Amino acid sequence: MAQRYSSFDKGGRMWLLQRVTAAFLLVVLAFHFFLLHFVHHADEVSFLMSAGRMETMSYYSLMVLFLLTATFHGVNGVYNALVNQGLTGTKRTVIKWTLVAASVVLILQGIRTANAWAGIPLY
Amino acid sequence: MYEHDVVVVGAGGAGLRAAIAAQEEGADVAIVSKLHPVRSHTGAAEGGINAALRDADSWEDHAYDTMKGSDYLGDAPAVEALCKESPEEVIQLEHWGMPFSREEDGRVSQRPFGGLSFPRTTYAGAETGHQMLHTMYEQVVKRGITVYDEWHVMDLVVTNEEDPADRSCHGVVAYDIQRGEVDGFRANGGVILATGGMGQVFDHTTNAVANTGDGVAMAYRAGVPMEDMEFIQFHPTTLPSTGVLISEGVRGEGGILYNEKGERFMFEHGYANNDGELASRDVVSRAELTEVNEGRGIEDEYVHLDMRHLGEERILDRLENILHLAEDFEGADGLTEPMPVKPGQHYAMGGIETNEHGETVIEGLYAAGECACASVHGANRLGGNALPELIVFGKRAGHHAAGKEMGEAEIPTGRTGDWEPAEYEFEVDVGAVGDRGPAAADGGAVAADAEGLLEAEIERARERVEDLLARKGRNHAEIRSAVQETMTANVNVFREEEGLKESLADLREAREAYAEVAVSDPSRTFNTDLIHTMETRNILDIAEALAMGALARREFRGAHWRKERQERDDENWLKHTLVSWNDGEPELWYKPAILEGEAKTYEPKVRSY
Amino acid sequence: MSQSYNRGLIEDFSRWREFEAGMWAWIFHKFTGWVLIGYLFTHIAVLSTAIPASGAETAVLQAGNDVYTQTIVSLEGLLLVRVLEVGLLAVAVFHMLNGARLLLVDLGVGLESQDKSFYASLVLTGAITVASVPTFIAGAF
Amino acid sequence: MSTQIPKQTENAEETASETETEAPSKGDERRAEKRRRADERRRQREAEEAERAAADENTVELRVFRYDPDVEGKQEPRFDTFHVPFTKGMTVLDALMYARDTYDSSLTFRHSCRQAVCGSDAMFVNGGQKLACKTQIDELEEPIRVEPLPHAEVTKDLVVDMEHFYDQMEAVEPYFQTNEYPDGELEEQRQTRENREKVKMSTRCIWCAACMSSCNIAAGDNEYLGPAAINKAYRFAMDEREGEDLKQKRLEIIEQEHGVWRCQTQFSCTEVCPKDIPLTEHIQELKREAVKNNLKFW
Ligand SMILES: Cc1cc2nc3c(=O)[nH]c(=O)nc-3n(C[C@H](O)[C@H](O)[C@H](O)COP(=O)(O)OP(=O)(O)OC[C@H]3O[C@@H](n4cnc5c(N)ncnc54)[C@H](O)[C@@H]3O)c2cc1C
Ligand code: HEM
Ligand code: SF4
Ligand code: F3S
Ligand code: FES
Repeated sequence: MAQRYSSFDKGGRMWLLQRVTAAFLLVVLAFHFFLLHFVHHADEVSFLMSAGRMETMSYYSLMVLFLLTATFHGVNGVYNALVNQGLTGTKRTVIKWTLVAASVVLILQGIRTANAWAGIPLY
Repeated sequence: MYEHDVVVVGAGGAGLRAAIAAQEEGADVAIVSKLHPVRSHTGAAEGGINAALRDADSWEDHAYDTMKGSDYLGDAPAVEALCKESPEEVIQLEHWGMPFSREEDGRVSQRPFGGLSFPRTTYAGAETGHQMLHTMYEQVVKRGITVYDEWHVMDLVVTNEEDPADRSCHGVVAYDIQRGEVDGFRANGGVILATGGMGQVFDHTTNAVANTGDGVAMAYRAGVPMEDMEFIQFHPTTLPSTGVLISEGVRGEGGILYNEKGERFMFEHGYANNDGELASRDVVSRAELTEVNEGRGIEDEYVHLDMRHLGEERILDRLENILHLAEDFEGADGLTEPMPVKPGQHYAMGGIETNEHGETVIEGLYAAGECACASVHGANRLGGNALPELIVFGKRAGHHAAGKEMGEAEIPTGRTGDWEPAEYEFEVDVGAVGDRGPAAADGGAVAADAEGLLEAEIERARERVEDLLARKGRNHAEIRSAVQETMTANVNVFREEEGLKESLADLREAREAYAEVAVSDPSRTFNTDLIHTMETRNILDIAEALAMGALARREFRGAHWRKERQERDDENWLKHTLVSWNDGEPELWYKPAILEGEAKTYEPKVRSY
Repeated sequence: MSQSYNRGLIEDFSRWREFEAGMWAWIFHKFTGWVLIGYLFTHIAVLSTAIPASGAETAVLQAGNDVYTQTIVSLEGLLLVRVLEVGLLAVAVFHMLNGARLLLVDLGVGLESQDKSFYASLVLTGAITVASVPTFIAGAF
Repeated sequence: MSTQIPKQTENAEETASETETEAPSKGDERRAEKRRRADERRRQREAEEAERAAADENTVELRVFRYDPDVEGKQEPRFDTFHVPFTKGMTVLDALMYARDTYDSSLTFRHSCRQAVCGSDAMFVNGGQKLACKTQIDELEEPIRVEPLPHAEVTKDLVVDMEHFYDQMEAVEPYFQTNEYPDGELEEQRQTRENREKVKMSTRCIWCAACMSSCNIAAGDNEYLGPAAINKAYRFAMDEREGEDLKQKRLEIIEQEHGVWRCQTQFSCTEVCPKDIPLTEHIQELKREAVKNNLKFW
């Protein structure tokens, strides 16, 4: 039963982060939906309009933060769900790093896209 | 075979306290129990624990109340030990974290209880027993005491000298309910019986289904006398359909009893002009039954207990679980209507004869708790006096068994001192039928050493189990309900000569039927059919001794009422009734009650409330 | 350690009917969460077409002939995609509402009415989804 | 010894004639009477049985899970049907006892107190974890399906192996610990009424395992402490008598890998608890305490 007391104190922090990001996402996702489906309509999308929005610094950083939090929240959520289903040992380590890698790819790709719009030559 | 210094049979309040005490004294202890500890019936106790904790109170007053309540059949050394040690034991429980109800200043609360001259009943809401049981089990877990749960102890391993006083106890044989195997537990220091009540002798009882008096019956068959078995407390407030108890706490807080006409009969019909509802339990039980018998009962069965006037806040604060009980088991809402109540079997004052250290006449055999009779309750137990008995005598037995020096006991056990034989003739046979399932001492194997004795007993227990499983015959359930029926009909609150004789005859028949009993479930896994069959034998032994004592005692004392003589007879009956198994031929005898205490001599007075 | 004892078909038979509100909430929240993260990946993949598009001529961009705009427009032109988007909205709205409910639960607020708040989330999700169908479908035909 | 108890070898008739001179044939009479009554009872029972079959609405139909690893014919799990005459106020436990005592004495289940304090008889009744003794028949839909607790190993019929549950309970150091006691020998530790009130509900647990059985997370993760054990930890962590140091230790225990974070607030534990303990609330409060505690070190 030794393992029983190997408390992973990170658990508390991850748990908290999941909630904090959720609270943040709640606002931003609502904003996102509202802006792109109700203010602007899906069939009016064009590169220039997106670029126009992205060129504003505040919008750009909001979207990047949105991406970061959503990725963390989603991937961490998936990881937690798997762990709760009894994912352990090597399998767990493998999946964990796979998820981390996927997140990194997702975030990088997302930022590159945003940069493309914003005209930042980093992509 | 398992081996320990001290083997405690039973894991209720008494057993757990005994185990902790023995361990404190350095013994290697094991608890053997047919139920997991937290399933023990101590958990059902609601009202509280009496202890003289406050400056305005004193243990002497507690002792006086207890003696008076016992109708002067308590033994002073035991009563005084109880009252003196109860405060420290209660504080000990508090230090173990028991969540007592509290006063504004943070101290444990106390409330008034029937028959007490001071509000000295400490409590934890209306679930005192639950909290006490769990608190002690927690300590057992903390100490790492070995618990063999779901092991049904079948018999004691006792040598078979002619005179029980020469016998010694070396362990127990038990049946592992989960795995279906018989095995032995050798106890080098002592065996402590703490098997609790025997309510299943009656059919309307507040006791658990597991309360079949196994320990009493085992000790009895091994040669220890049963003491004062006729004194059975009937609790005045149990729910009519199930026997679930409505705590005395309700009356302690101010609950009122009404008959069908809405009369507060405890006063209006003069049963207890001073204390009314808070009179001693036997007084209230008889009052209720008299009301019913005289046609003032509701549906000719019960009376009403009303607590509505206490107000919702107070009820929720102190009696919340009463609301749940009334709702779940009787469908009554205590906040808006009176609750139906009637008397039901509640507590056995009698039991295994012990002295104030918990020792029986057999060396190495102890008893504590409800199965024992030290005797602190005499003819009638005061509410809130059983839980302190568990912890005080549990501790004492544990300490003694673990070898602590405790001095010479003042209460004699066995036929020593001023005992006298009973001049009573029973009209029907009592005792063993043939030689079915004899106990350790009657005709048991003679073995040179404890080891050999244990082996032989295990073998015999195995054979008994195999035999019960193999044969064809009657189902125990019929026999059990026949016993319960006759006991409830004839040995209840009101007792008459004819009825008592009838019950003995019925019990004889039941015993004969039991000779043909068989277990129909062939399983080796969790065979409750087998367990219940073995329990029924114990119920039979106890019921018989109970009826014998009740028939012999022609007086009205405490809980024992006799139609033939409706008054206390101190001239002839200031003595304990004892029944010895005598290797299958039960024998009735008496020994005097000890009224000279350390504090004073308790002169019998009229018991009025 | 004990294992769940397999009681075969009798054990599984219509067990889902016995779920409590909180368990349904848990299942739905899981499901919607997974859909959302799945969507996030595809979403970014689709949006990535903006990267090559950004290299295009201004005129091409203005005409909407770049890869990105073309991809989006053709996707949005498909009825199926529109329907899926409504589904996404439903999923997202539920996840948001129930997520808010869970946040409250974590803060210890309104625990007694947790089942009611779950039902409220469901109803609200339905209402919002239905109400936004016109907006979402607009221009698809 | 001069006790006059007749020897067991004498038969009752002789005894009666020796000792009770005024009614020599009393024993015989009584016996005849007994037989007559027994016969009557049997007839009555049979009549009742027939009546029951006829008037179906007065019986309840129970479908009880049966399994016994030892007995041929029961090794394959199955359901047995029992028809039990209904009486007012009857509980599922009463019905099971009736079925056992009347029809099949091998029907096995744990029970003892009959009043919801011993926690022996949690079972799966019509798809919910219930204490049989506390569940009124007339509140259930028929036929009443009675099964052992899900997610636990079945020992036999309705009996499940509780070892794992006990292990979890005992893993949280479920005993009071403190470093400071009052000085006086007969002095209690002080506790405010508010504090007792705070832990009150948590102390009511009767170890029935209904909550554990109902929790999907516990079903998926055998090592998850489970709601009852976490509640036990809560009972001590929140008791001010234990002091701050121990609270730290308690939080460490519940924060372990398979501790509070596993809880997904499904609430089913709270729904099924027969003692109405707000388990989810307690678990959530511990999570918040743990987070607060962790933030302190940042
Ligand atoms: C409803 C109710 C309310 C009560 N309220 C109060 C109150 O408010 N105040 C008060 O002072 N008293 C009260 N009492 C009385 C008191 O609770 C009991 O007398 C006391 O709890 C008995 O404790 P015990 O330890 O002797 O036995 P129990 O708690 O009954 O324990 C018996 C133990 O023995 C074990 N056992 C039995 N037979 C065997 C066997 N063959 N093999 C192995 N193990 C065996 C059982 O498993 C169990 O663990 C109440 C009693 C009842 C029924
Ligand atoms: C809009 C606001 C959002 C809120 C309020 C929210 C809230 C939450 C909360 C509280 C949890 C934790 C549940 C638990 O562990 O018990 C959670 C889990 C999860 N969330 Fe969100 N979330 C939101 C948006 C998102 C988004 C945008 C995604 C996708 C990227 C997402 C994906 C997930 C996933 C995958 C889980 C794990 C589900 C599981 O347990 O299987 N969520 N969410
Ligand atoms: S918390 Fe409730 S459901 Fe769980 S074991 Fe305790 S009493 Fe039973
Ligand atoms: S059911 Fe399980 S998930 Fe949490 S709220 Fe109860 S422990
Ligand atoms: S029989 Fe004790 S809880 Fe049901």
